[in-house]
Amino acid sequence: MEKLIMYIPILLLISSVTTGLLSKRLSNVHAGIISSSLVFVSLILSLFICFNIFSEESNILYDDFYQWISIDSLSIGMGFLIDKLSAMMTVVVLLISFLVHVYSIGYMRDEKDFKRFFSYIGLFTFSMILLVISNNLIQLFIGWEGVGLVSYLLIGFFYKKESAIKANLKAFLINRIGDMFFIIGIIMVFTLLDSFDYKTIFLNLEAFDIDKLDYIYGFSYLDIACFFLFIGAMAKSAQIPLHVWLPDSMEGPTPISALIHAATMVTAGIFMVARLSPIYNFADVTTDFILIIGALTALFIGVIAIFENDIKKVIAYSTISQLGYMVAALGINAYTVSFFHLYTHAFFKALLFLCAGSVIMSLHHKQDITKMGGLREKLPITFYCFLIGTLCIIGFPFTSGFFSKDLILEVMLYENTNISFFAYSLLLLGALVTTVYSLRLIFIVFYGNYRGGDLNKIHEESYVILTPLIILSFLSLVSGFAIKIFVDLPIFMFGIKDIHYEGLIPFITHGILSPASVTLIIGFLIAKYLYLDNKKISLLSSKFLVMISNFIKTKYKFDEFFLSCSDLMKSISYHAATKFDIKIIDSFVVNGLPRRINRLSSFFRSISSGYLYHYAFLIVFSLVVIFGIILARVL
Amino acid sequence: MINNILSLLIWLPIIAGLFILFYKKDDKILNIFNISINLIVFILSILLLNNYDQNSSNFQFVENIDWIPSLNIYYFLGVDAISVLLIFLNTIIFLLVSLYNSTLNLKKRNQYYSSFLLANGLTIGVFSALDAILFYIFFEALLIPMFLIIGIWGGVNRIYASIKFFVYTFLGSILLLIAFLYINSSISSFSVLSFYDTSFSIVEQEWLFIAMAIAFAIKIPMFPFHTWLPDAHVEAPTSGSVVLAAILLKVGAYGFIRYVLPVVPLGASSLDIFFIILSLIAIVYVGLVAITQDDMKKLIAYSSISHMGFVTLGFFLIFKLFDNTNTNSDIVVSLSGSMYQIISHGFVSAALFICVGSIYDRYKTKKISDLSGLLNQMPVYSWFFVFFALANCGLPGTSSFVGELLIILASFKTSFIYAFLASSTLIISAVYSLWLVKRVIYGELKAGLENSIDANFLEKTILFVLALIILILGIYPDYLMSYMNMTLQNITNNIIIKI
Amino acid sequence: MDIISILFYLVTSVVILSSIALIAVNNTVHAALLLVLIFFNTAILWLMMNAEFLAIVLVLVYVGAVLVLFLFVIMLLDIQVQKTVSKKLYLIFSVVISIIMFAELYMVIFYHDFENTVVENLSQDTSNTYEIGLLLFTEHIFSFEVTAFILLVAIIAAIAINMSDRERALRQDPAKQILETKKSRLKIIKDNEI
Amino acid sequence: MITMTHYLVFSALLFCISVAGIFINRKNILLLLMSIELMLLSVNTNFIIFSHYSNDITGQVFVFFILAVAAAESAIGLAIIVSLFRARNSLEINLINKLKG
Repeated sequence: MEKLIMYIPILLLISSVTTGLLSKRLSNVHAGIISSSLVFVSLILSLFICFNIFSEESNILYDDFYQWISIDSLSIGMGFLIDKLSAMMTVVVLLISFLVHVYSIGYMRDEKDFKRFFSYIGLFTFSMILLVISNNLIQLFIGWEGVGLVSYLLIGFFYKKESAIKANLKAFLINRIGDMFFIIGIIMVFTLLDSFDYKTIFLNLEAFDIDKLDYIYGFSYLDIACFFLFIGAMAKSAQIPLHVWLPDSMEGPTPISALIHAATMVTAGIFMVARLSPIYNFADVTTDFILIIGALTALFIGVIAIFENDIKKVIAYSTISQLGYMVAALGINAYTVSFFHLYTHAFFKALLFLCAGSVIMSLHHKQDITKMGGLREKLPITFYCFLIGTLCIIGFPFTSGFFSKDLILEVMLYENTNISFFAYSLLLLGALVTTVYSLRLIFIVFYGNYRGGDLNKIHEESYVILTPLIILSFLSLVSGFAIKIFVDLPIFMFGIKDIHYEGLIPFITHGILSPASVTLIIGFLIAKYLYLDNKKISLLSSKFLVMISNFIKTKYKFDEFFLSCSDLMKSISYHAATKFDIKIIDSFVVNGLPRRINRLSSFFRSISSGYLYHYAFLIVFSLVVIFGIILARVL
Repeated sequence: MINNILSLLIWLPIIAGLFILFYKKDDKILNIFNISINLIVFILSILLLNNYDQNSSNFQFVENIDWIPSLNIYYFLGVDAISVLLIFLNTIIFLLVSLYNSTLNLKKRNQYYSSFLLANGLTIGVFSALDAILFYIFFEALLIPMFLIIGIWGGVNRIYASIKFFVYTFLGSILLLIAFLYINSSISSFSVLSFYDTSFSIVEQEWLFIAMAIAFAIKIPMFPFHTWLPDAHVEAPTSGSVVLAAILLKVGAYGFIRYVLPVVPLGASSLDIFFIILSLIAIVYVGLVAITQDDMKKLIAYSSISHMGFVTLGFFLIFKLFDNTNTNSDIVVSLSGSMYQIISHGFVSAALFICVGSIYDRYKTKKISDLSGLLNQMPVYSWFFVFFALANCGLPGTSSFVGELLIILASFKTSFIYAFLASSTLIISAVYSLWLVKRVIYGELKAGLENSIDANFLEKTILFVLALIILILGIYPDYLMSYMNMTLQNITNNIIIKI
Repeated sequence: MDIISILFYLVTSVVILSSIALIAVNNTVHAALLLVLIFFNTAILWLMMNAEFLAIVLVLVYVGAVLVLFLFVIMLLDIQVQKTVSKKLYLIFSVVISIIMFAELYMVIFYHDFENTVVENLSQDTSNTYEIGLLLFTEHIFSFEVTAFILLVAIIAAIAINMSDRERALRQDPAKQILETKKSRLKIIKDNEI
Repeated sequence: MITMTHYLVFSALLFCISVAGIFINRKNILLLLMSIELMLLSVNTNFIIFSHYSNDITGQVFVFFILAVAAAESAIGLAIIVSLFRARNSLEINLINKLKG
């Protein structure tokens, strides 16, 4: 069993390396098939492992592949820790990765750099698996940075496009800000609990006397450590204010948006917090912070999506918003609930992206939804898949989104504190917003009349592209019924938070009767009224609302803020380089000293004039002086 | 042979270097001769690496011959693990440089090769000398070939740069010599081993520390003494830059760990706060300075200074660590981090300079603003460039991450502020490395940059070897760590005993 | 005041005055002749101190050979006598310096109080030349030989210095003379070319 | 009565005058050489004075050597002056400052 786990990353690495290094020897299709099949094999392996884990209660697989570093007491290994959490995550990652692999064979077939693409996503899957199965914080960080790297490479996949290379730099740097805090957080945890290894950390934590914790400015040491760790997660999972990279990352190829920027990589932050949940249990202040950040993100970033016209960016904003739900759930220590949403979201968001990709491909790489419309008849399969995805995201009863989102809202309500109620109301509003923008998208793109020219040229893509869509639609529809597994999911060694769950049927009935359904209906009506029937409401053109919507359209100026930060950095750098380094240190001190010496020597030079009588005079003069001195002593 | 392997390593390239001066006819024969000498030296260093017993903390392969016994000067050689690793780094870099040199068009090829061979031998001498005067002689003589390489084969402003380089480093070494002579005057020995047994008063130690630390700080270079490095790098030919960054800077760091910390630990510990601050300034401030450089070589030079800041930070944290914990395990972690950073930086900066040098060879420009979209024209080069740039910003999985991680870890144990500033390099190094990549590698190909060929087989081999080493060091660092462990334990004990 | 004193003051005043004149004149020939006068008078002083041999040597070698050499050189070189006034500053400085120097020497002389030194004319019977010769060829024979060698070196050096640049020396080169043609020596310049 | 002091003062005076001669003279290097001869003369006189009054003939032997060496010196000096004049066509001292740093 342990051996099998080792094969998963190895297979993925082989897939990445062969497609990358042998790119000249392989044809496109062969490269695609090879890497897809390697991912498929690892998927089978992971499924096997997952079933094994679930068949035996609380079975944890834990071992080191090899010792990464060992210096005295400090020892870091490269290894794996497979419990139910990571086993399921592995399956999700590999499943979506496999589907995206297959999809990409069709989607990327005309690309010159087809094999480079496959090499990247192979590397991505490898890093992600490394992150998921890791048994210590350093390996987690390595995978964490690894997925960031691949995201960087893939956003800049079309390296000739200025916007793409700007976006990838931005993505990497913002992630790096998070990583900086993340590594400090890791080190803080290490300093307190003396290990990087999860098992040892949690054992030490259990033995740790919480009363002995240091308090700094009223915050406990663990609070601060968790806060720093969470900043890392904020960058990776695109929470306010570090979310700005995710909409821009849509410059990458669409399958990547599905795999990396929707289903897997961005959920790494959620996964990390879930993984370290025993520590977060002790960080009360930080979890409140997490809750607020998540709720704010869920609502306010969702609002931006209503005004966005780029099909991919709308879905990107919805991703951020959904991540906000997950983060909010983390904020009330409901890790399993959050993870459940992560799991359902992975399927329907990947589905949405892949459908969007299919639409974009059919329209020859047009992404502006104002140029689309009425595609329902021409792209029937894509339409139905997209519809399923949308139903999931708005939480239509019996779809997967319904279960996971409702569970979050239920738990939130059940928590019953002031702050959670505040978050609950934000999330509920968020649900309304989600319904509006999701339906808006579907109404504008698939209903009405086509606004982009000749409709007849448009046709469905090949089955390589459609098959993954269908599989994902199926998964999106049914995955919600696994709710029982998640509710009972133990996160690592600690017991779970008690989640109020009475069974499937009561849950469904309760969910349908909950306020979320009301938001669903209201949202549907609004969207239908505004976007399907294209009615104008005079209220919307009132000055106040226009002002608000204009403000929302600026995306709350977060981009401008980061731009001015980078400008500040550049100008500091420029001034430091020219004013301080060159002028003061180099010119004044370093070259100034020789200049002084030069001046001194030129004075001495002027004394030695070359005239004989000057020399003679000096000789005689000094003779007289010396003689005088001797004389004065003797006499 | 194995007993005299150090002498062989030192003198073989030096003699070959002098010999090659008299032959200038056929370039091909010169190339083959040069490469084969470097290859032999490299193989010898592998033998050294293999035969070194890493479980012993003593100096090994010791050779001790009378030289000027009346002045207590001996021809005293010997290595411990850090010397062995640095010698290995040295020989492999020189081998790659000799391969790279054979692809160039050069004037006075035999003299060029001769300078490099001399530098090779002398650096090995620096790393293996156990007699302070012998060390000093190698240390100073090393300046000569470097001075010639910059001064003869350099760029437009080469005379200024080479003289600045020479005077600057020479100034520092005078202080070093004075310190050695002072120590000798009280113990009448120049042997490092007897240096370790000295016990000076704290005032004496402070003065000795200042004298020696300035010499080595200039060589590393630390923050206020760093301005010679960008100039020297900009003017030096590519191979010169590689040697400068990969080898010469390490000599300073080696000096710290061999001659400063264990000999005058009290002096060092009473003044360490200054050096910690200077290191942090080097990391943050010099990193910031690197961002807006328009000359690629200058940018990499500044990033080198910034990375070497980590090395010195790791060195000088140890006293605070010891104060906090009273155990030596944290000190070993910190020193391991520094040593790892030294070795890793040797490879990464060498690789980056080779990349930049090749761009310069093709386009005759190093200005970032003159370049754009090289990925379209020479993909192989560009991917290597991207890889090395990523390695430069400390990506996990590459060797630079390991050292930085350990040093940040150690710095956190002394102070949160240190750790915070040190870890800001994650952002700063990413900004300058990747912004460089964005402007030079990505984007549309700039007009006028067509018609250049991609890397040839030899260049690909060189870059591939470097990339492979960087990856292996990043993925499996434990080999080196355990290799160095006994030696670093020993050095740590030497330091702690005297505090 | 005895005759010796009168002679002494006469001779010394001539020497001092002419040496002052020597450093003041511009004409080199005059200077050389003044030097002759100085040497003669100093020889008289030396005679007064019973140093007959050296006095004669001074006259013979210095006046007869060295100063004649000076005169030869002066005539050979044809030096224009330029009348330029020396800067006052130099004059003042030099006078002041020499006065200070003299004062110092004077102090030394009077400090030692040489008045008490008594002359004992023990060597009246043997001649001064004999005694010098005795000493020179016994005790100082090696120095004597070295002096001879120095003189030889001086001769060779004097020749070598002036032989050094051959370019300037006028010498016949028959081969070149034969090769010269009319064209190479003569160039006809026409009116319009001027 | 003429004592040793008289002679010594005379000799000192001669020496000082010749020293002044070296500085004052800036036109002609020959006069410089003559000043040096004068200086040597005063030195020789001093030797003879002491030799006479201390009744030791060795001083005069020294004078003999000095005379010989001075002759050699003036011969070489003159030779140098001749070649100098050939090269520069002048003997002015203030034109000779090749030693200027």
